[in-house]
Amino acid sequence: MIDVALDVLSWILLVLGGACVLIGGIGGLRLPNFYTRIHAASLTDTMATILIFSGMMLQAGFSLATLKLFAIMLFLLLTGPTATYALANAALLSGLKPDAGTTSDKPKESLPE
Amino acid sequence: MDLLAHLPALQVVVPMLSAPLIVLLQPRGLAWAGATAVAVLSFAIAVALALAVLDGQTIEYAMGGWPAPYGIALSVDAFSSLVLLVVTGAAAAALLAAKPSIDQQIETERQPLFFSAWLLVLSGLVGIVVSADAFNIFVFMEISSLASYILIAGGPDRRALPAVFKYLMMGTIGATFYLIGVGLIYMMTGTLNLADMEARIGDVTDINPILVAAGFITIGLALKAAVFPLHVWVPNAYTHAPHMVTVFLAACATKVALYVLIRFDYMVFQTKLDDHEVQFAMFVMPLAILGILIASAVAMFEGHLKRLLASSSIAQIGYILLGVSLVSMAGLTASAMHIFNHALAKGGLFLAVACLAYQYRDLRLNQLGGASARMPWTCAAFVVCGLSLIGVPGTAGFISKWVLINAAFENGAWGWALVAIILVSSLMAVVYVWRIVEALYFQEPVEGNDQLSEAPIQILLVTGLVAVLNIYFGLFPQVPLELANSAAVLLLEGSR
Amino acid sequence: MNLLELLGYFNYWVFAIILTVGLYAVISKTNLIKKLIGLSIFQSAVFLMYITMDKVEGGTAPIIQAGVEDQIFSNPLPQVLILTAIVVGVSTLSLGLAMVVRISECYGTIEENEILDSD
Amino acid sequence: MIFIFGLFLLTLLVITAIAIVRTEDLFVAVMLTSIFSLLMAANFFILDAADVALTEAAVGAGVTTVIFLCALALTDNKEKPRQGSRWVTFSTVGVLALLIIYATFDKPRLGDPDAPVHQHIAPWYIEKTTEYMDIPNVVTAILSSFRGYDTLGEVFVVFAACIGVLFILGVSPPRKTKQTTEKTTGLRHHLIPQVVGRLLIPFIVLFGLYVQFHGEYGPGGGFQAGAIIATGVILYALLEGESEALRAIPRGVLLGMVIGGALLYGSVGVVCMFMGGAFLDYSVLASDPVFGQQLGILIIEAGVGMAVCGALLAIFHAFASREILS
Repeated sequence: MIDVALDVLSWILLVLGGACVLIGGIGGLRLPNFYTRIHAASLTDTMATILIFSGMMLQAGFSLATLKLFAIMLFLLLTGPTATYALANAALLSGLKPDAGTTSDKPKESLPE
Repeated sequence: MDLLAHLPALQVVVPMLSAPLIVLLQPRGLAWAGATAVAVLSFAIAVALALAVLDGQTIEYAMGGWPAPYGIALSVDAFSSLVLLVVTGAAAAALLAAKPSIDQQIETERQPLFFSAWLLVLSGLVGIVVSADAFNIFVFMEISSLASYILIAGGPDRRALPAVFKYLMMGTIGATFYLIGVGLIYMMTGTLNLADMEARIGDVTDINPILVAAGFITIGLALKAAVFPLHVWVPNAYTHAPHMVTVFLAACATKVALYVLIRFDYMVFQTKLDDHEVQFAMFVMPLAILGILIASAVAMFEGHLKRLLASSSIAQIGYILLGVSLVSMAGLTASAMHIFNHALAKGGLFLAVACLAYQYRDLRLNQLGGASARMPWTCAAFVVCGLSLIGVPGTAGFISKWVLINAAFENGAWGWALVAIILVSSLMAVVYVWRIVEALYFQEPVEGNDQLSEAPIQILLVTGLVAVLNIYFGLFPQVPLELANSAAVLLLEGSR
Repeated sequence: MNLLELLGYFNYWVFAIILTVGLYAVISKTNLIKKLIGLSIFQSAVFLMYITMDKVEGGTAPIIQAGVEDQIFSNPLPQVLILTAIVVGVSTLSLGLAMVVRISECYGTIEENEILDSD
Repeated sequence: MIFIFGLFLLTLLVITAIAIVRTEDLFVAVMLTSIFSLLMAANFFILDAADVALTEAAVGAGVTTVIFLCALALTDNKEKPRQGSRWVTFSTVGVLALLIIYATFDKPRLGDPDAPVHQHIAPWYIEKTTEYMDIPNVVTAILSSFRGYDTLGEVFVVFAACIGVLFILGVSPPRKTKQTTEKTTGLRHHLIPQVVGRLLIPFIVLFGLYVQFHGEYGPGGGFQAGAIIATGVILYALLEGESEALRAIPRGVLLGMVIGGALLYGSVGVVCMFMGGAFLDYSVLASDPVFGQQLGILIIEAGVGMAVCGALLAIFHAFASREILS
């Protein structure tokens, strides 16, 4: 009984995680400018990581694999946001102004009229 | 420990393990001395191996003690020991002479790295020759190529860099093609050992991958061996390399690739593939003939001394291939002989060029006027080696051309055409060698070049020695001829 | 030949395509760094070919586990060869890049046609 | 299921390759190459090649990218568009592709257990590894003992690359530019990457050591470990500045590691020779041949790790410490 419940729970987590990755991916494609896009990408970095790894840990049960998965998750949670931060910081330093609106940061001529 | 039994391994390991040590020899001149000692030692090993296999036997060595198809085996037979003699001899001779020329062209603090790379080229080339494992050949091919890129990049001129970059591109593509071919054969036979491959390739029912593999291996090695029309990297690479590097590489680097090509085609494919002989000959012979004629023609109109000799090298590769493509005893003997004799002739010529270059900054033919008066010994050595390149009786070059013509006669009417081609190309060789001799002996000296003197005694002695060897092996060709004969027997036995 | 069997060759086709793409970049691009990138793609394709042939259906990585009987292992030999080849590839690449850097310093450009023009 | 996933990854691989060739921005091309390597590593993993996947990820996606980026910083990162016909190239490579695809139809299909590759010598390795050296990882066994001579050659390829880069970049740039001061600072003023990086570096090195010494039992070994440790140090260089990393591990030490590693490997072979075996025959190293093999493998893996780590770092520093021409 417990097994089935755990299995169902882990699949729910995995599917949710997958959905987060998908949303992050769509966001990366559809959002208009740099800062909003990395915002979307960071969804994959954090939420999706946690969900997918929790799901996988439940699948793996109580074993060495779980420990390894946990270590990987920790690693990803540390590096992902840091990379996003470094990216945003570099963009800011190179002179890209944050703008929450819908303006694209592509050069003007490449926009469709 | 039985030293003799370990010789095949030592042949590779001695230069290889000395290479890192040479890097540590920072003080002036020490790196050169160390590298030279090692190169001479490996030449001695090659001589010992040649004496051991002179009667036609094969020395096998199992690396790591693992039996042949499972571990990597080394094997030395007459053919490989002939090539070993050429490679180690060229490396040792060039190194013995190298000091003054290298001092002139490469800064002292970079010299340890340079000589270390030199030993790596040497160990890579001998590693290819002694190996009996297809993948192991790839690894050592890469060692020798990477290290030879380093040597060529040491050229003083900035034009050396694009030249060596092109060489790197084509060399890597060639090696990768070879790797694809080996992979396909491995896929169909499940083995990497050459002898084992030969035994198992007959059982393969689906022949297409093997055919494609034969194509890939042939083209990949032809790229490495600078077979016409895949030779485009040669002229620039040889021209802009440091002069001593040109001596070394022109004498042996491309021939080692040819050696692998011959081994693969004769020992692995020839036996088992239907009509492979015909396909191989049909593919290689036109290339060989075109290579001989076109490269010789280019050499006739070339104005730069080193570039002229580089073009001539491509033509000589054509001769070697022509002998191979005849698929006969005499043809193979001629090829093996020509590998040896061309190394002598071309090595001597490039050594003489290094002597000239020590004094002349500009090696275009019209700048070399009056050299004969200033550097008589150099010019004499040049003439002797030039005669050997043409194939004048009494020199080493004559022997291999004579055997080649004999081999061609065996082929009836076809043979007459081949003989005609060989004669025409020899005449072309007369023309281009004469152009150099004319420049050296009969041309008026250019202003400012009249204060020059003879090259340093160190280079001169080695050059003279090689020139004398050209005559010696022209008069007494027994030893190389015997090796070449047993090589041909071995290769053809493999294909019966 | 049914569909699944055809798909069994898919890896080899991908190998062929990637090899071609890489070689195309090497031959047709004039930018030296792009040529090197093409070269590394070209070599990677060969790695894929070797690794493809090592797979055995239902097999696992060739690491023997104590106490487990009747395990099917994939072929370890191509893996060893490719380990070697990867390192060879990266060595060639770094040497090539060093040359590109020197060429760029000496010529002020890394476009092949401009280099040829300036000599 | 995993088969479908494999198809998906392979398709992505093709798309990435085409994108790399098409883009004119070299920076984008390099980043895509890194992604290409990661995809390749994932494919290798699906095809049961754990060791190769680890190497490709560490070397291909990690170190190669860094070296590419260093080189880009020293050159130009835009490719000039090229005019002229490409049909000759297209047709050449097209013929090549058709030739290979023609060959594929006789190849054994993916995963066929009856393929000749799996018949001849491969089962022997799997069978005999336990008997001769008693280590679980067959890949390590072949790499370091059955085909140890190849691996020795490979260490010398790395050594050649290292001295080659040092030799070629050993010439000072032709035009001297004024020393830039801010170039050496790295990311020191950025708190978050700095803290996180410092936190990670010890673990990266620890993981490298684990991969090094666990290579006989799981995926891993000298190459992977060397590459991983090298990436750890490169991360340090990115955070603290290149000169700071050079102070931590000076050039001489790096060169010493390369030479020492290569010689360590070679000398094991020579010692075997003196003790009565063939070159690289580790069985003679101890009275018990199995233990001798294990000992030999341990030492040569350490040599490989040292040499690879030192060489990759030396190459990185040779690029990174070069002055940027304006």
